[in-house]
Amino acid sequence: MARLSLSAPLDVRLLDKGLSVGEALAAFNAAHGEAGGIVSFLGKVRPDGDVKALELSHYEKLTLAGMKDLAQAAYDRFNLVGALAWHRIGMMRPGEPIVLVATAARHRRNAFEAADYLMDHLKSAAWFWKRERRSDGWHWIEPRDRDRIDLERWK
Amino acid sequence: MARLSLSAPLDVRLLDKGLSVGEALAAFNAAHGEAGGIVSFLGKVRPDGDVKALELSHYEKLTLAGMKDLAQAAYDRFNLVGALAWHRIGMMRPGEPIVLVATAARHRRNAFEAADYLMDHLKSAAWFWKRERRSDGWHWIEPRDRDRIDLERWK
Amino acid sequence: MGVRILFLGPLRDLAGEQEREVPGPLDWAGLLEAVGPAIAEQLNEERVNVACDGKVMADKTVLAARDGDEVALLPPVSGG
Amino acid sequence: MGVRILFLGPLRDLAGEQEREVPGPLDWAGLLEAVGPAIAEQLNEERVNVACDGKVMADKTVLAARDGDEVALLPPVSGG
Repeated sequence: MARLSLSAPLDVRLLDKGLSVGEALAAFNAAHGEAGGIVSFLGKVRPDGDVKALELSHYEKLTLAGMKDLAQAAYDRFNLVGALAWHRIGMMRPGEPIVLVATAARHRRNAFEAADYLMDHLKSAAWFWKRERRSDGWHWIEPRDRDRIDLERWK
Repeated sequence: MARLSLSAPLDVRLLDKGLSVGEALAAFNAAHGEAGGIVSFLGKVRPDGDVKALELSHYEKLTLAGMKDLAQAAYDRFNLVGALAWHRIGMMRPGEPIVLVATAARHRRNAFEAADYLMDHLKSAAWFWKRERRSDGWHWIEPRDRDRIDLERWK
Repeated sequence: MGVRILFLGPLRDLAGEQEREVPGPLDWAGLLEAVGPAIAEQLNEERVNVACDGKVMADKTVLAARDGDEVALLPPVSGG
Repeated sequence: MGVRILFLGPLRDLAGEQEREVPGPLDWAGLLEAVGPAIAEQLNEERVNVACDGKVMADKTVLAARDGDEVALLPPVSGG
């Protein structure tokens, strides 16, 4: 398959359409040959009962810049050799990817913690707003208490 | 690309040659459309100074069966919808994959913990023996204290 | 060219519009008045942030937007 | 057809061979004698396991292998 070109060490993107997970991870893996461990997380729209669609909106002037700062913070804190953080915006259907992060480090513990850290922050400290369409219309999704607790772990 | 066929919910393999990470993860992702979160870990031979090659040996009668039990234990303990655990045996060069695990769950915390759990056990509680060839010959790798500490976390 | 007020996420539904232009300069009191009581109530909550000219304000009550600035009203986020 | 003793990982180097066949039956004392002093010393360490017929023994000292059995000597592992 055609090899995707990633920017190294940090590749951060806002995507307005689908993403090819296998291709992205193959490219990330190839870009970080020197890493002993690579962790990835893929978040998808859960086909929960009644959910027909999900929409993610963002704020042009803050969202991508904030994601870049976040990736840099993870890079520094966990001694990474590389990180990828891609986030969808716009309309998605159940089963579609919303977010993909990948982290590369010499040792696996750092790669695991960095991916966890990135996800906790993308969930509840990045400039995204999410709403779901159910049979009775659109509903905005409030951050859950659990998400705030997860975030506290890194403070 | 041709789609790899995985067994669900658990796909456990011993591989005597290279593995295509992107293809495996694309197939795992496709096999678990209902999962909200998918975590993967890829471990590679680190190109550390003097290491020319790495050899992993196993014991036919125990290794694969033990990996299957481990995947089942992770599946039950973390409420997974699927897991993949592939481990190389034989001779590898720096940069080559040694191990790939992937976990799919409704919630991301479970997927993260299950991947971490699988790796800690594959590192120091599965029937593999590892040796490295350096310029002065072959050296067997002893488990590190850190690996034992990691394993204790799950007890 | 005045001050553009942007309503993000659920505030967009509450405002019934995505953005509104008001004459500058605009301070905190002026903002609360310009957006109406429902949004003003939200703005008074700590968890709602305000960005002026692409920067999130540490203290939103010292807002001092001038003509040409963009003031974004940022409710609690939910990503990933 | 006797009892096959398999040397795994670093024990293979210590034994200078991958496997050896000895006449059955084979108990713990017989095993220690069959493998020689260097390997016997390793076997006496708690972290070295023994599998008989594909099953890891909870107490290796009760070994009772018969002709046709495979006895595997398993030093500490290091995977991934």
